[in-house]
Amino acid sequence: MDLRYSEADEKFRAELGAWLKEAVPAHGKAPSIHDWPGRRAYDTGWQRKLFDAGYAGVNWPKEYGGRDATLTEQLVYYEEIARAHAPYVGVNFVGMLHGGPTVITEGTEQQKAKHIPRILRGEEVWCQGFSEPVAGSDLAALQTRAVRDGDVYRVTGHKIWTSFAQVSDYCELLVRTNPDASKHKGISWLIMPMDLPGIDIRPLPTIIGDSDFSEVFLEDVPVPVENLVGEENDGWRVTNVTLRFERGTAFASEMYQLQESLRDVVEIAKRVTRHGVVVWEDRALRREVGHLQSELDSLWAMMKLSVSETAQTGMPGLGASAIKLYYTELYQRVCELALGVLGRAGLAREDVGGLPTQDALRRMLNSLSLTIAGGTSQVQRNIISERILGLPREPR
Amino acid sequence: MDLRYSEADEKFRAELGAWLKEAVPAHGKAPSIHDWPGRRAYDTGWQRKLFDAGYAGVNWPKEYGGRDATLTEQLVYYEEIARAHAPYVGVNFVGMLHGGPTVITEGTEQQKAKHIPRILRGEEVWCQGFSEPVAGSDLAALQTRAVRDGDVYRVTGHKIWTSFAQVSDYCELLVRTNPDASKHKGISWLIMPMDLPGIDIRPLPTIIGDSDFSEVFLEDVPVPVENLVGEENDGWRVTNVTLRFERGTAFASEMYQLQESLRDVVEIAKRVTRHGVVVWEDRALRREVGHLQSELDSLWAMMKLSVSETAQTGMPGLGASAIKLYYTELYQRVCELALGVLGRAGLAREDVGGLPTQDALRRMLNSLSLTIAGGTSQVQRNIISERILGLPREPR
Amino acid sequence: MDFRVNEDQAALQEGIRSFCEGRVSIEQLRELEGKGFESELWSELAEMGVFGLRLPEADGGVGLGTADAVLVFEELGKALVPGPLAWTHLAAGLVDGAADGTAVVGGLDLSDGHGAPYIIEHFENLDVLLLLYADRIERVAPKALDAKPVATPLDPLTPIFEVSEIPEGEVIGGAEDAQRMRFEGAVLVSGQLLGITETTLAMSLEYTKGREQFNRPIGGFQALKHIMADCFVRQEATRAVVYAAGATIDDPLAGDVSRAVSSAKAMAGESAWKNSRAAVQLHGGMGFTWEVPVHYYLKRTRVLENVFGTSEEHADALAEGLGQAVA
Amino acid sequence: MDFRVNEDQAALQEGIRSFCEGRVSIEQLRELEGKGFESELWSELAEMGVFGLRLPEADGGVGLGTADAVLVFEELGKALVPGPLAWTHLAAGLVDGAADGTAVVGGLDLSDGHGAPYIIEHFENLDVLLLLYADRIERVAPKALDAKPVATPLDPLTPIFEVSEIPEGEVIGGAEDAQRMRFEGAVLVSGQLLGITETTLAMSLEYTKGREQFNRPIGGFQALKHIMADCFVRQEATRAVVYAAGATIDDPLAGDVSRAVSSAKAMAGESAWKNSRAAVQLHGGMGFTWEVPVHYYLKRTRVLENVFGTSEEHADALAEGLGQAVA
Repeated sequence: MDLRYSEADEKFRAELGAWLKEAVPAHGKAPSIHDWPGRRAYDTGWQRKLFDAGYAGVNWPKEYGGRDATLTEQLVYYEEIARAHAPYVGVNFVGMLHGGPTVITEGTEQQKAKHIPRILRGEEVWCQGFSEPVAGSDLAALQTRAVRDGDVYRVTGHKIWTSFAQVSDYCELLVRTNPDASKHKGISWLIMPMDLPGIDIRPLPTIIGDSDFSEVFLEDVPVPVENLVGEENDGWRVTNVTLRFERGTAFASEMYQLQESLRDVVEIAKRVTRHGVVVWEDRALRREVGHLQSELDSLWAMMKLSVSETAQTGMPGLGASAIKLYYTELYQRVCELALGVLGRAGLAREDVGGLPTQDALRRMLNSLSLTIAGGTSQVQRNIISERILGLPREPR
Repeated sequence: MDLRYSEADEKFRAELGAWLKEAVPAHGKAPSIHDWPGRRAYDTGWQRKLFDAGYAGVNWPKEYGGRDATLTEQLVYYEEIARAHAPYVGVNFVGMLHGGPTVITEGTEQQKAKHIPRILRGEEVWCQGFSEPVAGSDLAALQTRAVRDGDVYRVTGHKIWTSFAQVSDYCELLVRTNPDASKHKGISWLIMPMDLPGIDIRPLPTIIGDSDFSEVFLEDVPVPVENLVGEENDGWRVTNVTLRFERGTAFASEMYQLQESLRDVVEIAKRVTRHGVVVWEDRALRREVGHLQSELDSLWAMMKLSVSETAQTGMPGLGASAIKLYYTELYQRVCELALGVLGRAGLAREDVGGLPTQDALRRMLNSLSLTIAGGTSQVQRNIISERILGLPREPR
Repeated sequence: MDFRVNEDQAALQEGIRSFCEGRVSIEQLRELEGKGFESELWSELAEMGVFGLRLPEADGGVGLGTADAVLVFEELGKALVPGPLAWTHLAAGLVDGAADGTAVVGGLDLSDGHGAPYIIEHFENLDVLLLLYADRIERVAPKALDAKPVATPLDPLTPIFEVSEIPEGEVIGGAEDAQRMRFEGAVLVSGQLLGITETTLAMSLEYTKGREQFNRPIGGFQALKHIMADCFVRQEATRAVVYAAGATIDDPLAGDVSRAVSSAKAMAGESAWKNSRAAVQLHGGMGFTWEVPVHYYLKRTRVLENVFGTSEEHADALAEGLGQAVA
Repeated sequence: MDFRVNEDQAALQEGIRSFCEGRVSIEQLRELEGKGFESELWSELAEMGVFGLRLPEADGGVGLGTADAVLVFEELGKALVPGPLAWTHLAAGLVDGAADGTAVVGGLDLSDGHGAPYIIEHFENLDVLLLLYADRIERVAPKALDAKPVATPLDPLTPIFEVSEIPEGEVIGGAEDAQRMRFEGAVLVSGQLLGITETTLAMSLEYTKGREQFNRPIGGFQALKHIMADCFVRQEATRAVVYAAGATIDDPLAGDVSRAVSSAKAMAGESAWKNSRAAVQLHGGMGFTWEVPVHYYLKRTRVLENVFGTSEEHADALAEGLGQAVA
């Protein structure tokens, strides 16, 4: 039960920290959320810098250009990235965290050679075409059809919650290739170039007011058969490889960020006065901050335990559902606390009175999606109770 | 939307209050919870005094010796009873609140004549034989068999959660008279004299350490056929009459008591110091007390709204489930708060250091049953969501 | 005691409801984004008696009570009607033209001890601004303030302005008036929060009954059913306590006004937030879109929570009161 | 960093577990009601190394660390082993005979600022009583105290005595020792609370998988499944933070000891309470009986919550620490 990072880990931390200290300020300020070309350039530019410095794909195998870092190094990496307020993975998200890893695991040599280096260097942006209006929590109910026609699949359907579709080069796409099979058996996983004819992208504004998500309408889109990843009709298994990547260590940075958010609450509370008293003197607030600190420390310890276990098994376990559930609900509690401290200043989504309301409000609104995306909290509780605790499955 | 009690109500309050002021102290101290003859005498003696003073069965029709009070008078009655710390209904509970009302509504003239006056005067104590080990939330699954044999039903089975069985004269008993019918269709409602042969009572100690509940084993018990209430095999409907009485205004006294409990928390907090500071100065505690006060006031207002509506329809509506759910969960929160204030003194179930730990701890432990008995909180949520909100029923 | 909504009240509420349904649909609200105010709508509300409701008939008002006003504000809350509704209503009789809608009156509650930045809703549409202090009410001309517009308010239907200094105004009410205004304001806003509590549950019910996943309406999953059952309990409790506060203001012999008001505002603020939060979750991804109007309710809740005392402040006041009663 | 339980630790824990299973069954515990202490059991625990676990081998101990002790106390918590376990363990090396079980050592934490009444657990079985002040540790002979037995303690396996005055004792440790004892005590007790968190969930799972209503195991109803899923998350989070606190005491370079300890105790207290509360509810009527042992866990939780700082006190300490860090 050894909690201390090794000397090698600390050495890695020192090098990375030193590099970030220069690289982060040098990369400049993020563009407006509405400036899509700017966002792509900013995010992929940062990815390129990571690559050049040897920090791209820390968890990717060396043979694919990754760093093949140990899991503790990965943890150090995510901690330092968050601590330095380095740019978020942004438009590289799907490529680096979903599509890339899936191609590495399930793709052909040709697919790997074509995409992996470019994703890693920030030259290729991916988006995700999984969910459909009728297939959310019940993803396997997806209806987008792909019909084989010579060298292509002709794809017709309607995808939703596709992030960064506007600036993507490829889409990891789930399609139904066998409508007669049971719902999990007829799905395939395709790499769809976004410049094919028949693709119509319609942004879907969120409650934050951004357009990070889109609906994607597909009308007879000819996706080359060579872009099939895994076997035809084996897409559900391939997908689950991706989903398990998503529930692994990827939250580490956000968790560290969550601790920073709790500090922000304290900082704001120390700057706001009510009835002539500094809000931080409110013991009811402090009690809640204290409990949250205890829970954040518990979450972080859970993460370390999970990483230590994953280091042996190679794959994050089902416990990742517990981490996802706990993390997202804690995140919302921290964001709500900030709202209470801000009071009327929290009615503005830009900084007022010298208070950082913009960040606090954006974070709060964004937090509402965390218990929905990537499997709702209710779905996570089902997974935990059925697959971990062995309780009876839902009657279908 | 008139909230003020009428002059008649206030007159009733004044008279009742004056009577209670003398009658309550005169009735003396309650006996030990283990002294069953004493408890019966104490509770029925009080019932007799209520009867003699014209306050027994405030909600019962005049023709059955009740007061036939308006619903607002009933509310006043329960308020004053609680305010005066009058003896709890105790062993008269089932007779006054379940059995009696059911006999009034569904019984024969002979049954009414025989039981109603005696229940009202505290001469007859009733208990309830509904639940069985296999039939809790799913009460209709009960298996206790009653087979017609001439003038009697021969009853065999196993009842549980029967309160005050040790000192009861009669039991309102649910039995299965038609094992071939669907589970709701073969049930009958019997009045079982507790002195019949074949009845074996085994107390079932609770986590409080009392024996208010028993298991009742029935072996070929000959219950006279004339003791059938309602039609044979129509017992489920008859039962639901009782259950709806249970969810009506009966909580009013306890709700008032709950407000007193919150005051007790404040009183204890004012007497306990930690780190040299009076605990009541802890703003985190006060914030929670304030929120609870708001919720208790909401609950009380809900009760008044429900009473006003019931006054028109004559029968408490389904909304009673909402009141039951909310009341019981609030009760537990108040009790837990008291535990925190008591700290280590709360490790004693008798008064220590001059603090009223006995009451607080007893209340807390007892509160754990509230979200279970009379339909668990989960069952209440099902009722609300299916019968009030019209959401789909559970798949069976 | 008959705590039910009586026939006149039901008719009043129904009138406002059908007005709002026709006049303030979600589509019409979308067009008000960034503005949050429309003078014709304001005039129509005035004509409906929204502002002069409690003004005596002799003074050109409708002559009704606070309990009635609560029912009206409940509907305004349900329909998300924007604008400085409560302030203008409170100003009727105090500021000429408020009752008939010719003067749009806003306000700033300075009695709660919050310092700068001062945030004022709907500033650019105001003819008069009330300043509510603990011991007095002042009025000032909006042009006397150096107000900076906030480009991105949280609630797209409630534009806000930032002010760092508050000028001296004309005193138009004393300590008692100020206290009454705080109480009445808190109850009216509680009515709006009640409306949000109700409508967000109704939206959740409608959505989850219609949305199918795993070949079942998602509203049939017990976990979601129980969330909505809790929302229902909250709604019923909130309705009762908010109505009770209105009735208590009308008849102080029915209870302690200060306690009734604080219980209502504390409860309504919590309930509106929890039910609108639940609605976002129950709508799944759709709840996170701008298109589905759940977010309007969530955001409006924050606006209403932060006026005439927050839930926390009212909880503190209740604890203070209970502490004194026990002493 | 490898935060997993290593092989030696797993073996240690397994040893204690199988000892408890054979020696401290629920039936055996029932016989200890009202007494809460059995000298043979105490000797056997000493022989297992429970008290001398962290004492250097040179001094007759086992020479292990706090992380190991946490695993042992987790098992003691699961099995509801009664007696002043943590105090006697902490006294090893400080009080002769504590490590080998010949001296039963209890204690009273006076550093938390709680005044009279002073409640002392297991008083009648104590050979030595430790008084833990903020700046020192004292020892007194139990007979120097005027202790009144409490006839009905909450936990039937933890007899308590009431004391109104505390005599002066012999100083056997300074401020640093006192702080270390508080930290270590909090972590050991957190281990016990973790055990309760785990066992009550296990009991709930077993019961709800077996109990049928409406022709289905009740554990198949989504509302109950989700309650247990939350219990599971709580258990996993608690295990991690409690283990981390033990490891941090062993290696202060791995983190901030004070923060690690407070996070563990605050979390463990909340989790044990919530999971045992859930277990009562999930057991339905049976959970309210004396027969089903869930109530033992619920009651023991209160005992452990109220020693070496409550969850609230540790939360306050964490906030204080964070406030200073931000300043």
